Amino acid sequence: MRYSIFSLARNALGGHKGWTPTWRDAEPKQAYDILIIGGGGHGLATAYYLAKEHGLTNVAVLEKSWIGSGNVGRNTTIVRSNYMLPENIRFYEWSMKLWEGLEQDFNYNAMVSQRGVLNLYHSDGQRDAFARRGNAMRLSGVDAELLDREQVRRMLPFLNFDDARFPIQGGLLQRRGGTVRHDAVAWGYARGASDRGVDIVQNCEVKGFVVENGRVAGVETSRGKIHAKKIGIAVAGNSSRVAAMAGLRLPIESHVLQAFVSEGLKPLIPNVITFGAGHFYISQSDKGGLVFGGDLDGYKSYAQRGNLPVVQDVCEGGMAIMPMIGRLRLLRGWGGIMDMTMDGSPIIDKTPIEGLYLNAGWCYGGFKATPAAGWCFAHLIARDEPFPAASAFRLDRFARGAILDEKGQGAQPNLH
Amino acid sequence: MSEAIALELKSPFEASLKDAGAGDGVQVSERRNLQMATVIARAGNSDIAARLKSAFGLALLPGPKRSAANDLAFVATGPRSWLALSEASGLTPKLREALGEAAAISDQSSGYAVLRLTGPKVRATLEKGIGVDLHPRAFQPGDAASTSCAHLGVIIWQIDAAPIYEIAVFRSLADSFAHWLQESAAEFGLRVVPPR
Amino acid sequence: MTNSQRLSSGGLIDRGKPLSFRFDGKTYRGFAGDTLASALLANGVKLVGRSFKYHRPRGIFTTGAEEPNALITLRSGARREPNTKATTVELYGGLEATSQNCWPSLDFDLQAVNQLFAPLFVGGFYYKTFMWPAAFWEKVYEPLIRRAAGLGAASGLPDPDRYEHATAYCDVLIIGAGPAGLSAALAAGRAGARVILCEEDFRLGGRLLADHYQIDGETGTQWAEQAEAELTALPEVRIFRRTSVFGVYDGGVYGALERVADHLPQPPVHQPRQRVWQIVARRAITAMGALERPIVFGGNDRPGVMLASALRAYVNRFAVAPGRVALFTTTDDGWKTAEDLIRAEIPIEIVIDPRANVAEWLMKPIARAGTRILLDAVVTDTKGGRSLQAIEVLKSGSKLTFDVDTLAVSGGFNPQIGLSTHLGGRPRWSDEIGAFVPGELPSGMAVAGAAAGQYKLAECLAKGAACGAVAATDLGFSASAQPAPRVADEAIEVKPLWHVAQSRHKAFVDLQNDVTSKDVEIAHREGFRAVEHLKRYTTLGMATDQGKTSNINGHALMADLVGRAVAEVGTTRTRPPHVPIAIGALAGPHVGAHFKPTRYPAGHEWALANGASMVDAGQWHRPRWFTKPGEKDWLESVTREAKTVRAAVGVCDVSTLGKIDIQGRDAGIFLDRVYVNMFSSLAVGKARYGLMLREDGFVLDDGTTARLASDHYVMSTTTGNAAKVMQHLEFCHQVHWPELDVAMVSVTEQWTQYAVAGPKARVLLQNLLGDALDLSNEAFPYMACVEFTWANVPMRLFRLSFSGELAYEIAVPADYGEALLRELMRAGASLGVAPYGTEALGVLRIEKGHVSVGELNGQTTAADLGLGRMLSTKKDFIGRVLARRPALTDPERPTLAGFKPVDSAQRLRSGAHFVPLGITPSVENGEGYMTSVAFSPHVGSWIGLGLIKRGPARIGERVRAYDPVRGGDVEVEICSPVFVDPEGARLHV
Amino acid sequence: MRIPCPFCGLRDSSEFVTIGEASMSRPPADAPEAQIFDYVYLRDNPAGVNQELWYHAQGCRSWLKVARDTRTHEIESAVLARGGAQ
Ligand SMILES: Cc1cc2nc3c(=O)[nH]c(=O)nc-3n(C[C@H](O)[C@H](O)[C@H](O)COP(=O)(O)OP(=O)(O)OC[C@H]3O[C@@H](n4cnc5c(N)ncnc54)[C@H](O)[C@@H]3O)c2cc1C
Ligand SMILES: NC(=O)c1ccc[n+]([C@@H]2O[C@H](COP(=O)([O-])OP(=O)(O)OC[C@H]3O[C@@H](n4cnc5c(N)ncnc54)[C@H](O)[C@@H]3O)[C@@H](O)[C@H]2O)c1
Ligand SMILES: Cc1cc2nc3c(=O)[nH]c(=O)nc-3n(C[C@H](O)[C@H](O)[C@H](O)COP(=O)(O)O)c2cc1C
Ligand SMILES: [Zn+2]
Repeated sequence: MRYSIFSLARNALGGHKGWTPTWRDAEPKQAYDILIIGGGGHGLATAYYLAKEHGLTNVAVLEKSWIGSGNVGRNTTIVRSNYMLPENIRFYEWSMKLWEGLEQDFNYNAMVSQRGVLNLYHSDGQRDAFARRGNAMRLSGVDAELLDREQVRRMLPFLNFDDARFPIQGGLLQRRGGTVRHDAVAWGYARGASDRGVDIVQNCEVKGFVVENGRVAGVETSRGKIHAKKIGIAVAGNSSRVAAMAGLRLPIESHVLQAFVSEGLKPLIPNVITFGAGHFYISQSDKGGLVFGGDLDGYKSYAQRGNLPVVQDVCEGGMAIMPMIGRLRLLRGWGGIMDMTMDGSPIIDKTPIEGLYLNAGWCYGGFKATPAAGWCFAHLIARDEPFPAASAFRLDRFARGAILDEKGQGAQPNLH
Repeated sequence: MSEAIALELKSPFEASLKDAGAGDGVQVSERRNLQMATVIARAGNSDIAARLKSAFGLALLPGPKRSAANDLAFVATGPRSWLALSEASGLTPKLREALGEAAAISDQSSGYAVLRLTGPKVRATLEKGIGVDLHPRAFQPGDAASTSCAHLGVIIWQIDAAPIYEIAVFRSLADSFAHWLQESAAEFGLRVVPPR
Repeated sequence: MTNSQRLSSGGLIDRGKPLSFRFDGKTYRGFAGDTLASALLANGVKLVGRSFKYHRPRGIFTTGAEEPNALITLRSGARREPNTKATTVELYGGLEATSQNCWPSLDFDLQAVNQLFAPLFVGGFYYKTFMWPAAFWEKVYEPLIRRAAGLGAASGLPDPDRYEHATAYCDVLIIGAGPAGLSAALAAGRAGARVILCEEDFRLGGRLLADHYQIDGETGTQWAEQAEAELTALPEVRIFRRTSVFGVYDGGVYGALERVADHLPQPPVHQPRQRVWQIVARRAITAMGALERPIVFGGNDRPGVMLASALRAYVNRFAVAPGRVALFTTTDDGWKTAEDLIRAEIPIEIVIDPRANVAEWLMKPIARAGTRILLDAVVTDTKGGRSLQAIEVLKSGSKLTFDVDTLAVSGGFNPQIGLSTHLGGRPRWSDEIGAFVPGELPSGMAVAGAAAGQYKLAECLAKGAACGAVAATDLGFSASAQPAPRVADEAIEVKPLWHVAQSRHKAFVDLQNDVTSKDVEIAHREGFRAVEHLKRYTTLGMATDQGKTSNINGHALMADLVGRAVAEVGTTRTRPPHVPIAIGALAGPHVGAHFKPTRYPAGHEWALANGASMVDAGQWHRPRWFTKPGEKDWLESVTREAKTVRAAVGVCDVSTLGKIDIQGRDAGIFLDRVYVNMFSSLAVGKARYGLMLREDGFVLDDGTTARLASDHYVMSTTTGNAAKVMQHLEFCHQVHWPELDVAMVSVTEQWTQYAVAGPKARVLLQNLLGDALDLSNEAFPYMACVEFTWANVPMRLFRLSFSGELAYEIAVPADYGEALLRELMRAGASLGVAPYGTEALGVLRIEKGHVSVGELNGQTTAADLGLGRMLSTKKDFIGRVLARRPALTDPERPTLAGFKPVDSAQRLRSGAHFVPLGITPSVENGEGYMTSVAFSPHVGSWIGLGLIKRGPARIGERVRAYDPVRGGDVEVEICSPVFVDPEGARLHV
Repeated sequence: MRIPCPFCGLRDSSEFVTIGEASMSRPPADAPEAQIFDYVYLRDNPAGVNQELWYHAQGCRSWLKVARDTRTHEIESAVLARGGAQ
């Protein structure tokens, strides 16, 4: 069913009795051409683009829980392409472009809101590092502006300009960056894929691989064995666990990242803002909640929840730049499991096992990647060659030393 | 110029430690002219205790404890390290002489700033910064802990059940520590008493 | 302004302490002991807010933190607190509250027209529309949606109040001071355990304050008072009133918020507004009670409809007298409301119970009072404008209407399972009480009382005491058995009724987020059937009450729709905080200038007194430059300072660099392993520049390390990496090579260190030290070091140079740091000495081509920095192997070079990218970037260091330094990174 | 989370930093490059009990080997990485 104000009005007249499921809740078949493991943003987008761009529809997405239950349903919704390394800029900018046309493309309003992302800087050194980044973006044709203190003050007068420990000196602004309604991305892709024939199978946990002669042949799941010629892994925080079923060790650790939402408020914070001298970033959802987060808890975890010190650290960061939020209340906090790589950049590649493909290592930045990750992963699976925008995200880059370390932290995942 | 010059000593809390609030809940004094040194046991040498015993009559307790004899105190800061404190001069050479190969000794007389805290509300104040249980059932005279207090690394030990505590912080952080102390103790009243 | 709806006697309010307050500009009066909600009700105020989506009039629904409706904005100005639940606000004199989400007024809210469009605004409508034309979303639709969103408005002003953090320890933490919690506290406290009892209310007692109970022949309130008195007298029991436990964390850590001053107009001097406690408990007992749940029927949101147990609390505890009351109950407990109203001589018109059979003894007293009873009947709809006027009841197929202004609803109770599930444990369904009860508990936690589904008072008291005793004995205390208090048992039968299907009008499931039963049906139709999907699609349970009154009904409705049991459908995950917590409280005391500690070097005050501007270097404050009278800008000061060093002598505080004492027989071997170059071969009395890699082959840090004795080195690190390097060294020692005889400790704080640099540096030091040391080039050459005593103070002198001039670094114990600085300046006065700051330091090192933070950014290799030859081939060291990976040794990597503008008047900026001349800059032809720049008085123009492909091979070539974000585009010439004295002659004079 | 430091006792995890798995130790100098690569880059990353390295940065400055369950955060044991008791 095509969505529009007219379909809405028509259904309203009919007491909303006419709506049909947004996606089919499919029973798994015994065999498919392609299986995608993981019904998160990336898995669903991959299925969508396999169907839409490559005409491959004998595809199933296997999700161990309900779709969107992973990180796509628990991120802070920020999308941007303000990276420093050309390989990353190229990929995330491709994603930005896809975001910009997404809603018309899949006929679902995911509320892509290009309200601007502002990264504050607090020292000359940081300013120059941001200049380096902004210039790299501009060289790649991506919008970037370096604001000074007065420009930031005019834009966001409520920030702490008066008694800050690390005074705000300015910021790097990407106006095209912003937020997207996270759940709707999963639902929209699921709907688009399902409409084109893809089976979305929920409550179906992959528990092992069937490998025959060095080639994948299918998976063991909580709902039985399913055969397939090609299998794509897109399980984010669970990448190591699933890869281990195929005997692979990855350059990944799973860490917990918390996020928080405040009670609903009238519009207060117009953009996405990040603190440069502490761990804090914030935006306001269209519903009115301030959505914010900060650093990883720092330890490995599969528990989807964190601890109090980081809650306090994040709020401290928030008060440091915007002391007006002191009396606003934190309503809920939650955690997600991040597939943190050794250089902080992702992996979209074939694995040593034929027919098995890997999309992983998104750290805390993979939501913004969703369209491009789906696009590029679908391309890789369908054509067995990388899509150019993702050609640097290879597994062997660590062995070669061609690492993509934006922060210069080295092989320590919790510092990226 | 030359030997005639005497360098003036400036203690870290000189400028920053001030009274706060009304009342006498907490009394604080700075321990000035303290000699301090880090003592780290060197590999293969486990006779530090024996040497301390014979040189100073100090019985070194295992674990996170303060061991003292006369003027000399050893506050354990880690499995093989201590902060030695004394008011008499020449601490570092004395320790080097007594411990020889057994330990590495580094002068820290200026490295730390040390406060002594007491008063009926001292625990109520410290629990606003220190995450270690200072209740008498858990922490007693002779106990020590290396921990953090309001974002600052500290070493704390208890001198007396009164209670009297001493806290060492890195010198450069004295102002920040004083600020925290004043804010936290103000509701009970903080009095600066003459240094000892 | 009278308390028109107040009983003349009874209740726990203090009629001797009247308090006046304002709501929406009107003045009212309440009493000490009131909440804002009870005071409003006592004043006959029923309409207090508007709902989120449809702007429907809303009143007071509950008595606690579960309140979905009565959200107001408390206080004004910078202390404004939007979305405050009137039910949780303790009344104080002068309180000021305003309604929210309405315009122009609460009574007449224009956005109530939204109700007309309600047929369109169903769950999830926005996903289906607002897509065309594409440009409209950003410009038209989204701004409209955003404006409509949210409830209260923030002040936009900095919060003026202070917050504290504190840690408390206990053997047994008890959460909730109702009968169960009080009994638990008494049992554990009497056994001698350290007990903390947290109660979010300002008065202990829980439901004992709200219901009529007899315990051991006393009223429940009296019993609670006695328990409180006994607990207060126990030395190891701490009672935290006005304190909500909001979260359970790993290892027995509980978060609690103490509202220290929220019941006052503003915090008293030296008192925080609130305090967040981190409670470390060996055992915990949650005794948080149960929350009553509503029934979903048409118009169930109208002001005047409230929970039956809440109405009872308003009558019994707050002496509020409602008007004409009806009761709609599907539980035995609901009947107690009727009983209590009758006891308070408040007429109750009718009791409606959908059950066909209700115990005689429950009905008898009600019937006797003349109240009509309708069994096997349901309320289908309500009528009224801004408050309830009538209800429609369906009984045996016929519709009856009753004029009432208050409808008490009792749909059963839900144990407060919140905290018990914070660590991920799933609740368990109990058929007996028709509710979820705590399932697998976090270790060390027990649940008692109504929170565990134990609804009988006797059971609450007994189980509470048992839990308290078990916790104490588990921990080695001996608890003596106490006789159980005598109480009359109560009936608890409940027959869940989730939804009155015969309702014609909107029946609300989530009152705050305006989620109706119809929305649940739509979600079902569209496939959002998992409860977590239902939540996200309809926003059920996502409001400020987190579904405390709504989730179960929504989930039960979905269970009906999918034809499964509630237990199978399950419930959504609860998360901390259990109640919303002010962000300022979670942030704590470290705000403003105290966000992070500040470290001051010993010479700080001297520097301030001598015109220094300061800069943050990590947590340190360092002088950046010293302004002399008449200097017009920073560049003039910095240039003067740099020139002084090159021509005469300057003094710079370098104390912030990390200093690590490394001692032991194996210290040299250890350093050989952590540095790329050799240190075991360094002569005593000498220093050497060292470079450290990470294990992945990239540069970690650099610095000079001096050998003071055969078994004693002192290492220096960069300011920013001091802690990181210390951690790394400890790691290498403790984890990799514990067998080495090496001991290390940071002595950064012990030593204040000044660089004395410039051709006259030696003279200055000779002036100062006299013949204490022979400073001649022969006796004390470049890279020499010595420990000595001067003026009875132990000192260290190093002949090091970052500036490229004849230079020394002199170190003294920090207590003498300021004194030495004064002496240095005095000794140099006749030589024209000047203090210099980090900017001039930067100028001098860039002129000399020394790398620093700009180049040591974690992305560079030794070879990138022109230091590749330092990597020893004679030994293993951290990073050796992986530094050889192909991409790290690629000759095309950007490598360190110097840069000069072709037009010497042009300014350089770091962060600019290098691109070839004459072609359009693009990412493909980017060749590297500028890492550091300075205005060089020596060269007479701006100069820079940067990393550019094959840098050293391209000296003399010109490229563009392209800086579009700052509008810069400068033609530069690649040159040697050493601009001054490339032969190093000046170092050796 | 509370870490049982063998020297200091139970302390809040915020006093510590962790750098991940302790399952593999640094290969000797003559080990093949692949082994060093494994050590630096590859992780088991198990869901379950995990041996990991924690540093008591705001305490006794010891590196600890901690056995911790990544699903529950429960800690089975903690010992000094360098071996020995205190
Ligand atoms: C708190 C937080 C904030 C974040 N903020 C941002 C942000 O602002 N911007 C941004 O760009 N990114 C952000 N991220 C990161 C982003 O959410 C993730 O990188 C991204 O969502 C990961 O891709 P995904 O959507 O496919 O993952 P997921 O949604 O996690 O999908 C993986 C799916 O695989 C399923 N699965 C796992 N194992 C199995 C199995 N064995 N069998 C079947 N199914 C399985 C899981 O149940 C899950 O549904 C944030 C993440 C978190 C947690
Ligand atoms: N007959 C029935 O159907 C029925 C049902 C439920 C309850 N009850 C009655 O209610 C009473 C239950 O006693 P109880 O002691 O279990 O509960 P209670 O409701 O009397 O007390 C719970 C207390 O916990 C406090 N609290 C809740 N959450 C808190 C938090 N996070 N932090 C701090 N404090 C918190 C509340 O303010 C309250 O004072 C009994 O009298 C019982 O008979 C009866
Ligand atoms: C962008 C964003 C906004 C959210 N807004 C709300 C909100 O307004 N109210 C709410 O209760 N939860 C909100 N949540 C949190 C969810 O309720 C939920 O906690 C989160 O999706 C993680 O799922 P879990 O808690 O079920 O594990 C939001 C989550 C995200 C990612
Ligand atoms: Zn420790």
